[in-house]
Amino acid sequence: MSDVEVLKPLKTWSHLAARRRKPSEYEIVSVNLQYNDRPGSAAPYELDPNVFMNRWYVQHRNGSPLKHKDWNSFRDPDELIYRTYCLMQDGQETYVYSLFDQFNAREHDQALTPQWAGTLARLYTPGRYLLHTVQMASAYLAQMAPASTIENCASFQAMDSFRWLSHIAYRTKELEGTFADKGFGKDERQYWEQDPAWQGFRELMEKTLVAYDWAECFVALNLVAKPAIEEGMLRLLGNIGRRNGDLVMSLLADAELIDATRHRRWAASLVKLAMETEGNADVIRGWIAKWTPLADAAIDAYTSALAESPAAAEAAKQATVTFRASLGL
Amino acid sequence: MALFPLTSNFQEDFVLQLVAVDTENNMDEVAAAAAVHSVGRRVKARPGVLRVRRQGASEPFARDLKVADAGLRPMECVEIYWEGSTANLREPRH
Amino acid sequence: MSSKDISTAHLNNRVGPVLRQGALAKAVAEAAEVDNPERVIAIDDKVAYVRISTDGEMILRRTTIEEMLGQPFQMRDLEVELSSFSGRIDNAEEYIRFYFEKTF
Amino acid sequence: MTVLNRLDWYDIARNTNWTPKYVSDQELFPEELTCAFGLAAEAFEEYDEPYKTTYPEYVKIQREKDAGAYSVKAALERSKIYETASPGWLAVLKSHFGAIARGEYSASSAECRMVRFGRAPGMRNMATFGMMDEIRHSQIQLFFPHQYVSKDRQFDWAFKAYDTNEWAMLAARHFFDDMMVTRGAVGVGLMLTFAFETGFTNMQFLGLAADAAEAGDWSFSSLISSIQTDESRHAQIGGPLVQILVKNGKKAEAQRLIDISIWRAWKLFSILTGPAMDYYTPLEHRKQSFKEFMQEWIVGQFERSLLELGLDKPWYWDNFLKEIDEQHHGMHLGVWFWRPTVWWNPAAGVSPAERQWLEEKYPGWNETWGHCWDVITENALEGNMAKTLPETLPVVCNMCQLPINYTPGPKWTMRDFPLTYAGRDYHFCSEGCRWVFEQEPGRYKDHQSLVDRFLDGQIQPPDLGGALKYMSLAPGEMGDDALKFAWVEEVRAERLKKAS
Repeated sequence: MSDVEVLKPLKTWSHLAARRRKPSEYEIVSVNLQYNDRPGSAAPYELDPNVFMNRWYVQHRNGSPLKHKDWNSFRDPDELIYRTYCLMQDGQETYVYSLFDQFNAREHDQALTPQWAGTLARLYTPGRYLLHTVQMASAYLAQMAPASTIENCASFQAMDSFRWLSHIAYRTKELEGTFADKGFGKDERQYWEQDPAWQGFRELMEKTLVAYDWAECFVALNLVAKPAIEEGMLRLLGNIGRRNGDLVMSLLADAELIDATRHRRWAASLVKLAMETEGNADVIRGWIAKWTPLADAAIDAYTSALAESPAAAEAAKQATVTFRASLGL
Repeated sequence: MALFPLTSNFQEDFVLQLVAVDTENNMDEVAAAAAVHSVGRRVKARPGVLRVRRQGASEPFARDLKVADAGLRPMECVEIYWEGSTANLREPRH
Repeated sequence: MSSKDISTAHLNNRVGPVLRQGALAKAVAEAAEVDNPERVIAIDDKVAYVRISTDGEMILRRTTIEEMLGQPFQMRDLEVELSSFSGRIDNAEEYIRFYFEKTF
Repeated sequence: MTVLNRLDWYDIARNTNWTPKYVSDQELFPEELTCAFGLAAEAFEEYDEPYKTTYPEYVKIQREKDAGAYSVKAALERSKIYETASPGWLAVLKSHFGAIARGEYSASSAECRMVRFGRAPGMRNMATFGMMDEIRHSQIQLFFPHQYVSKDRQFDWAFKAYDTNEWAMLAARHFFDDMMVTRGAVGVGLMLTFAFETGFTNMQFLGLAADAAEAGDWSFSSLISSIQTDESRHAQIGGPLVQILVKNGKKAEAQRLIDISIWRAWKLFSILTGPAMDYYTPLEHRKQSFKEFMQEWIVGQFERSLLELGLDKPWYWDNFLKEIDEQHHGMHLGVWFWRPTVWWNPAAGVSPAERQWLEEKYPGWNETWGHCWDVITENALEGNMAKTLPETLPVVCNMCQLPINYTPGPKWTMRDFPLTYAGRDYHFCSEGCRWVFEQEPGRYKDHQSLVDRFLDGQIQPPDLGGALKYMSLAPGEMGDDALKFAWVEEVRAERLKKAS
């Protein structure tokens, strides 16, 4: 054994050590964390290779038409790690709750018109169902993503969706206190399941939830559905809210859109990485073409319930197009 | 002549071990091959003859029986023990 | 563990928090005495963690912990130190309750 | 303050179940991913998570927790724990981080399974926090050991271990993959959160924290006990599921999954936690024996909660209680004897004083394990080191993937638990592991253990050297006796003293 080389300690993990640059905290704790993609292993997970979940990952992750030789080279442009996520969002929540506090103290809701309150009851508070589907779909994307750096972004996105949903729940309760006759806290499910205004988003998300190929899920959710929801519902309600004296709605939408913008940053980075592989652009374009009509129809259906339609619908759809155009597809 | 893997359960040892023998080996040779991995490592050497039996059998294989003729399956667990030693009878379960 | 016999060790109805060592664990131990005057509170100090337990039910009130700590305290802050607990949990804003209840 | 109380709006945030229209319920919640045992969505409407947390509370509390844990690390950075810790304690750290850190990351994916395929919104929301918690646990448990990589190549395994076919990692993956990421949402809730996290993680994260505090490693103690505060919250996902299943006539199904998880968790912890507590931790720092910790956490606290929720003791409970006394001694001896095949340096833990402690905690130890260690000690005393090392592979269990071992000595209790299924012979370490296989052979049947792979010719050359290569272990990483046999000198000194 005397001529055998004895491995020496390295400055960082061996998988990061080949590079000259000192790895960041983000890289040390975020890169290559999955082990279900080990080269040469019989199956993703250490069980019978044919057990259902192994086949599921082989089909819906490894077998995706979107290919890349090294998904682990993906980096979150924001380099968020758990610690910084909580730090950042605690700060954001402190801001949002101070809004709630101040506006409540100023009797903000009492100044809203009953008509606007009715709009909120029909077109805002049922949104918790919609955002919950985004939470669920993001968590699916997280569990199927082919790299931990992608998985983390999708996980934080699921958490952010729950954040937005929680804001709605909070506002539902507050509004119920002021407008007892508008059905706040009672009628949301009925609106979500029956009101034509919601059926487009509902169809879009129910179908996105069963887009089980990881990359199709990503495209449908992050490039099509979320932008449609963010532009067609959140931003729109924020804008219209401002005109209706609902500063809480507009400031809240602004606060949430900070998260949405971050989601678009990582989505854009992932698209950029995917485009390194020939053929992927077509795959992505194909999915966008498949999903966009549903999203556009969702925006149309939703905005048709608002006086601002159809201009608002066009603006929202245009914003989603602008986002996708920025991806260089 | 073929390599034949067996699982060795050596008297008073704590672990089952892989022992590669040859189909032409007789049971004394199997016992000796198994002993290499237990005796003097974790089990004290004793005088006497080592016998081999199928797990759970009350009688050992004949000492000159060839592995090929013993009807053992690859990796089957055999017990190796000192003939006449006390407590070589095994409880069927732990 | 009062029982030395492992085969009967599960026959207990002990409930209560297991807290990481520190000022809060001390305050909670004191609060447990105050808030559960009719019960005998056991404190098992394992240095890294402190097991505070009693039979059947233990209630801890925010205001009592605040008093014992000598500084403002939110019930949710208990989680920072609450490494484990025995029994079931009911965490409200003004109190936290650990209790034993056989469902079926 | 004019903000609402949490409970005013909490229920609204978990009232998000709807009836799908554009896809079928079955497409949205396939049974394999949901594991609802055929129960309709309505059965889960009663789900009521007992440990309630909201988004703003979560980020605030978790921020505080991290501030605490990271500040302890920063404060202790200069305390030279690595330089001053006993070699045995370093074995605890290395085995812990290697086997745990990236497993936690996988647990995050399992929590995602519950977020997407759980049938109750409360479950999905709590699992959203669980998903986050497990990212925390993987990241913080990579960040802490990373500070040691430049001192000791074995610490590279805090990251690397999961990428290898090292045998203990193969066992860890087989266990974690079986009860976390390859199960449907309810399965995850029962097996990961209820059985594993309300039960066994307390052993590793609190029991070991107690030893760490005694050993003066406050950084580690604070880290893992902080991790367990997250576990104790999201572990509560499982309890309400148990109640729903029992109520809807699925008690046997719930019991089966939980029994599988407990048995399998026990096997892994008998090798991960048992040796750490009873052999690696320096004698003077052992807060309690492994058995005493098992009694405190698993028997006194966890078993009780099984019964409380309407389940029974697992069928193997009596065997389990016996094994608490014995199994980990064999796991330890196996790890130590095959020490080149692990990424840490196991402390033998059998100096005269330590043997006395073992005999006291485990009466009969000297007449059983002691016999094997006597032979090893003699060889070491005589400098016959080759005989303290193996020349073959142990036969490993086709379920737990751990060496098939049991109590040695005159009673000679060890045996194989074989099974022939669909023409293939399997070997198990216990009735428990064989029973797990029989519950659902399709989950396990075509998996190859390390020994199967060896016999299949996948390990070349077919010797210990080839096996080490297959396990990605090279000199500089391979384990050796933690104290470099210094403990043998204590034996020698004692003998001289007695002789004079």
